[in-house]
Amino acid sequence: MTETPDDIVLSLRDVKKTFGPIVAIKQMQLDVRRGRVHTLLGENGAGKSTLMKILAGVQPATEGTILLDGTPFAPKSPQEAAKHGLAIVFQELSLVNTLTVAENILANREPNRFGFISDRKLIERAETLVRELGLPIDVRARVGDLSIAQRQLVEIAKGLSHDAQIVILDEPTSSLSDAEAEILFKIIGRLTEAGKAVIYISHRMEEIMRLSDDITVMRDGAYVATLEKNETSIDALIALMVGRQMNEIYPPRIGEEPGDDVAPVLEVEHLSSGRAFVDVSFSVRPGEILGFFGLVGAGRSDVMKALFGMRWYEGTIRLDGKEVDLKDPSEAIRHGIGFVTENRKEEGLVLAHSLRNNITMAALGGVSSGGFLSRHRERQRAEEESTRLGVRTASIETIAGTLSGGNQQKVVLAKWLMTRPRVLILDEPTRGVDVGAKFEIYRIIRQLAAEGTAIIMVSSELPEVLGMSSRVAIMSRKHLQAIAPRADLTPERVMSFATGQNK
Amino acid sequence: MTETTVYKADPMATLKTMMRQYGGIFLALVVLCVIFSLANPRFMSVANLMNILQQVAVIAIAAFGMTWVILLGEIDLSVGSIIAVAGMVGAQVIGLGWGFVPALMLTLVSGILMGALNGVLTAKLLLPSFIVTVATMSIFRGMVSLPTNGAPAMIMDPTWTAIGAKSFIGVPIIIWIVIGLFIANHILLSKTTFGRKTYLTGGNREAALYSGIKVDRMKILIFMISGLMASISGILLSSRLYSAQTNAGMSYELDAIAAAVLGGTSLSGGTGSMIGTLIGALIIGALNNGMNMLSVPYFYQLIVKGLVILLAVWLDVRSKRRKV
Amino acid sequence: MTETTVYKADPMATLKTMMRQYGGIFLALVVLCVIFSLANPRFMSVANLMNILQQVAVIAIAAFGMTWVILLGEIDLSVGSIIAVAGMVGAQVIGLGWGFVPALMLTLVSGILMGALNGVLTAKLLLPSFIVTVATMSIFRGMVSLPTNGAPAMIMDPTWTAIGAKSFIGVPIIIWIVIGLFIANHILLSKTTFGRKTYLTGGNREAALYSGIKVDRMKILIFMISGLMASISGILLSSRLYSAQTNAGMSYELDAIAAAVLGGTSLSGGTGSMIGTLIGALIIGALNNGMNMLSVPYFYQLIVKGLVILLAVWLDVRSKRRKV
Amino acid sequence: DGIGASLLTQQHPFYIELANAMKAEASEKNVPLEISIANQDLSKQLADVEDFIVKGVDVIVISPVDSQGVLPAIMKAKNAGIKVLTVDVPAKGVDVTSYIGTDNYAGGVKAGKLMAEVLDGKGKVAIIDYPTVQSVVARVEGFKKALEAYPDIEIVAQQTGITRAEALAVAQNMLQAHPDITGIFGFGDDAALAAAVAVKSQGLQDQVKVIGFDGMEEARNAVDNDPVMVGVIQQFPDQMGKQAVDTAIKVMNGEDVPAEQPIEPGVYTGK
Ligand SMILES: Nc1ncnc2c1ncn2[C@@H]1O[C@H](COP(=O)(O)OP(=O)(O)OP(=O)(O)O)[C@@H](O)[C@H]1O
Ligand SMILES: Nc1ncnc2c1ncn2[C@@H]1O[C@H](COP(=O)(O)OP(=O)(O)OP(=O)(O)O)[C@@H](O)[C@H]1O
Ligand SMILES: [Mg+2]
Ligand SMILES: [Mg+2]
Repeated sequence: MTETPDDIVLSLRDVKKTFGPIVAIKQMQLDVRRGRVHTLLGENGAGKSTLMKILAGVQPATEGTILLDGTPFAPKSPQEAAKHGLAIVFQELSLVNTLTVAENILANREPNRFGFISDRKLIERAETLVRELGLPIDVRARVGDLSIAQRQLVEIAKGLSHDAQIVILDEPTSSLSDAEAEILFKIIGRLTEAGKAVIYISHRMEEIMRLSDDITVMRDGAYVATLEKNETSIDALIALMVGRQMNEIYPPRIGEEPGDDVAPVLEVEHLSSGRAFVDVSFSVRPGEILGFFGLVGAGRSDVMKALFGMRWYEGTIRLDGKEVDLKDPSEAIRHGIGFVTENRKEEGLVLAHSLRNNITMAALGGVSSGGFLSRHRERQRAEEESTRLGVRTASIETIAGTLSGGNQQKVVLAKWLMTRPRVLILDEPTRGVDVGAKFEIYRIIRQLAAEGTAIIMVSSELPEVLGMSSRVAIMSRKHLQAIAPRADLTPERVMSFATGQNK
Repeated sequence: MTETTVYKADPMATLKTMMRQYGGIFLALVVLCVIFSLANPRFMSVANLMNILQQVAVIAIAAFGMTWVILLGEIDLSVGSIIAVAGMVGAQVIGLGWGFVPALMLTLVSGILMGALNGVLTAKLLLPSFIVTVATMSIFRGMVSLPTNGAPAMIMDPTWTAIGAKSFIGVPIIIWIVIGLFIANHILLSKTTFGRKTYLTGGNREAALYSGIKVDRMKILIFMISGLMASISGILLSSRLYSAQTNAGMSYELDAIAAAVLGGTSLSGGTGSMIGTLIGALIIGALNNGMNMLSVPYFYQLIVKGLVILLAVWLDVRSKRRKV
Repeated sequence: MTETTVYKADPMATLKTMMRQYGGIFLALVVLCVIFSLANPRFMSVANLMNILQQVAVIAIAAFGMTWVILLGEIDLSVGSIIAVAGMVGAQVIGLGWGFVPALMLTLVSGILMGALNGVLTAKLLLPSFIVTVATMSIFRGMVSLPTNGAPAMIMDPTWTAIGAKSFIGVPIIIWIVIGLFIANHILLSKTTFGRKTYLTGGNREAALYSGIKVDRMKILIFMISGLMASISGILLSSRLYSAQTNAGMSYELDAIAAAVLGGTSLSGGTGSMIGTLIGALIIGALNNGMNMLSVPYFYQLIVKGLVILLAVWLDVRSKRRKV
Repeated sequence: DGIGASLLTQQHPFYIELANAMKAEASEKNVPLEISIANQDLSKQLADVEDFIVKGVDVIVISPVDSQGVLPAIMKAKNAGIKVLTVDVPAKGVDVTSYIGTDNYAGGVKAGKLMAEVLDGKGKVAIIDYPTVQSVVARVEGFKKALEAYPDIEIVAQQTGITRAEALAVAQNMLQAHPDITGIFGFGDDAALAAAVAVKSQGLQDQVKVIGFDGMEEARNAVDNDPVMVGVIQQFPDQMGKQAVDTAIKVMNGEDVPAEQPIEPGVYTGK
């Protein structure tokens, strides 16, 4: 580590954090410098968020020293951290849905006199802040009415509303589309220009290479190395992070593309659902991966929900050429559709239950007879799927909520593989997942396709869509703009469809 | 998810929001009043309306306290027992000859302390408030009977009994107290940082913690408010009855909860308002009074009361859903 | 988050898990029994233990039903009223001279129907179950008084009253029924897909919905189970009393909830077990009986009962926290 | 050994006086006495009796929560060879060793006659009742029966007001609906005292007369001092309690006791 003591604003030495018997952070070192973006890189569960929560005063460190401007620093509350010039944008959305944007941004710091809130000043101040940051949000809107991406922007505004010298951003782009991410990158640029230090966490390598000045890699709660961006490469970073070499993020397809003579398993014609999406038609063949690209809010998730019986629709859905009426998810599952939803914590997992319960939950019929669960069969099938997907866990009795994000995602996948779906819908399957786990998920998707599963993969990450799909469907503003074979598409062409410029 | 809590300065907007926000439940109240007036014209007389307000005072005030607790996502089932203890504390202190003001003070303090006990057990021992307050409901109910061995205690203090019996500019003192407490609670909830913290904590505990709100302290304070409100209810009830009854306030907690929920306070926390609770309490009061006026037999009253609660909540849920 | 629901086949492992899972609460029961036996040796006599079981039967069975409802993240406050209605339906049908079997069937059906009403209102009209069952509590309580105008109804049928009075191989029939229902509920909950779906739905409603579980149907079915269990409680109660009382089962819902929560069922849904509930009910029963045996005056009983509930839940929460 | 007493409630002065009289007599006569409170729950009363049986008392004194529903408790005691006395409320469908209690129907008749007297044989009367308690039902029946003899007295309202707070609201509401009410009969002291408060709060103290039942100290004081409270039917729980313990002792000594020991209610209309 190069010693440039003058501009080091924050430095961590031998920081350790345990939760009872669980060691989340073993030994962490970090030097953060003024006017630079310092990225923390590590697999899911490496301890990045935990470290940031220590800095933000949400949790105390178990051991170790933190020096802020050379003086020991151990914030006991988020307010104390804020007072010392630390601002944080949390990974998990920490907003109150029932309150307005302004009320959330200035939560617990409302302009008041003798405890009486001035609503006028509150809105003014929030509006000023949002305008300065250049965010397209109405501060009077209720957070619960906003889309996930907009909520993420509110979270960012909330974090940046403190006048801080160190700004921590924990996966701020995980649910942003490129347009919104660009706004954020501009904000980060302005912060560093003003001499502030930024600690940045993300799993998107392209973005890391573009933004960072320094990069610190963590593995299993321990410090691995700190590198200057200019001295390293994506491949080198990945190798440090996962502890092995990885040549290709997108594994090659296994076997041949299904030919035009193969009959589609799923055909969708003129599907509409109010204003959620309009006149969507497409089809998927067995063994094919159909990518669904679009900016956040394009309406892709709602199309998928309709296909899964979670949303009313007009139009026709055919499976194996026969028209079906998908009234509810159980109907969809009966017809062989599986759906990995975009929000694994809310719609995917029962966090307080074991992996076994989660893996078998959509296919209980297969592990029971006469309504009675077969313990043995259940355990066996759950083990099978868990091993097949390489879920990293001590046992299938582990509680799902204690797994890292990538592993949780694999559990959701395992749940759907148990149903032996013919059509598998994946909505943002790698959101918030580290590169190593991403690769494994891609490998699984390839494997499934090779076995003849028709796959619909919704994603907002262009490289992922282009790297994996046989064909790509592009949606913009609730309409399907184009469907084309991967070979006919360039990133520029896809983006022009997605932004609605190319008709 | 679908309810709104909007803070606007513009009075017209406020009125509009109110109609939008309380439309369903407000409508239910109006419909109820119209039906009762048609059936018995005396229902709408000034005397009877004051009657209703007086009768509903005890529930309404307890419901104000309950609204805070529910907004935080908690519940307080000990309210009915606190009402009884408060009356008994007042009666005993007066019985000692210490006079009105000490009796009043000690009664309020006893309510606050009982609330603080609920709050500390919930916040510090991390027990669910439902079970904590089921337990303290039993404990407080047992305690109330200790001084008199279960007998009611007469209250002879003229100031104490005046609260329930006298009027001020033609309006019973009890009604002034309800109005005063409503305004105080409403302002504290909707205009101050403390109220905002309550919404934040009830809406998302994690988020509140991250924003530096001392969630534990909020819990304790809010159970103290509930205890305080219940003890005021207890004072009113005992002054209306000229005595402290050991079975006073029995199952009033359910009426208080019903008033708050009728008024749109969500049991999962984070949404609700004092205005809603007041309307909810008025519905319950108008219902009881109106059915007595119509000589509806007791058992049918129970049935009708249940049906009206269902209808009102359904109207409310429906009107809120339509907006989205 | 910290509770576990583990399903093991290996009996030794089961025992170990049980101790780990119910350690706190089981300990509380044992300590209670030891204290009472030391104070009065008759407490541990076979006759008295049967006594306790019989006395706790009505609460325990209602608590089995309540456990289902709470596991789903809902609540059923109408249980006490259903207990009363069930007894009255039985008494009326017997009064008509239709005999035991039709009376039994109609009573059970009435319980299921009342539960279904709660379920439909909760699932289909999207009303919170707390308020739905507060309302139906009032409605059912009103209905129970209609046939007799509030008076109790005698039950003369010898088979009906035999349930509460007779024994089979030296053990009262009531105890057999409790054991049978415990086993049935335990198996249904822990060994079948229906039970699993209940845990999953209570654990995360959205995820259950997306996994093809018909959440609405689950809700309705489970409120029906609760109604059925309450009606069985009502049968036992009325057969023990030889009569259907219109105020039967008043506030038993709170005891049933307390039993379930004491037994580790989380009010937010998704975790809990029938074994826990049974232990919880036994604690309540042992407490009531033991304090009678020690001649504890009534008001002190209320206080002690509250304190023991607090202590037991605290022990339980603490023992679970330590493990993590 | 000794006496076990299962009382209906402990939150009513009548029962407190009854319990106190029993305790005083028992300690005077040096007999062990245990009291448990059923809290108006028949199931708890049955459990209390079962617990007495296990503990092995010689005599059980019951004031039944319900005269029919108490049957299994009495049967259990009798089957265990324990003699049973009932106080205040009789048991139906089963013989007990002795019943000591007020004749509620007769008391109701007395109340009706008193009402007719103070109203000069004409007027409008309201009743506050508690329809799930038979002793109250008997009082109200007696009251109505007595008024049948006065065609000019009309019963215009009958509503349920169990606790004092409920009775207050009910009385107020009845007076709103029928401002020409001239008499109110409360099923117990609580109901009557609450009605008197309601009458004064509506400013009708010169028009309405209130009659109660039970005649505990608070109500008798009210009759003495409050012109609205014109009278109260008086029960004598002190006598009842003393007699119950004395009877129990006689039973324990194997003496014969009368099957019924009625205690005549009095009419209290002031000093
Ligand atoms: N409150 C807690 N109790 C127990 N374990 C915890 C707690 N918080 C975090 N952990 C564990 O600490 C480890 C580090 O988690 P952390 O959230 O910091 O990972 P991360 O690097 O941010 O991962 P991701 O990239 O998925 O966000 C994980 O194994 C996690 O399960
Ligand atoms: N402004 C809004 N108000 C209310 N609900 C919204 C709003 N924007 C989006 N939603 C809903 O939120 C959910 C998720 O939003 P998201 O932004 O992911 O949109 P989406 O339609 O799923 O787009 P995509 O999946 O293409 O990104 C969708 O069901 C959408 O209908
Ligand atoms: Mg993280
Ligand atoms: Mg989406």
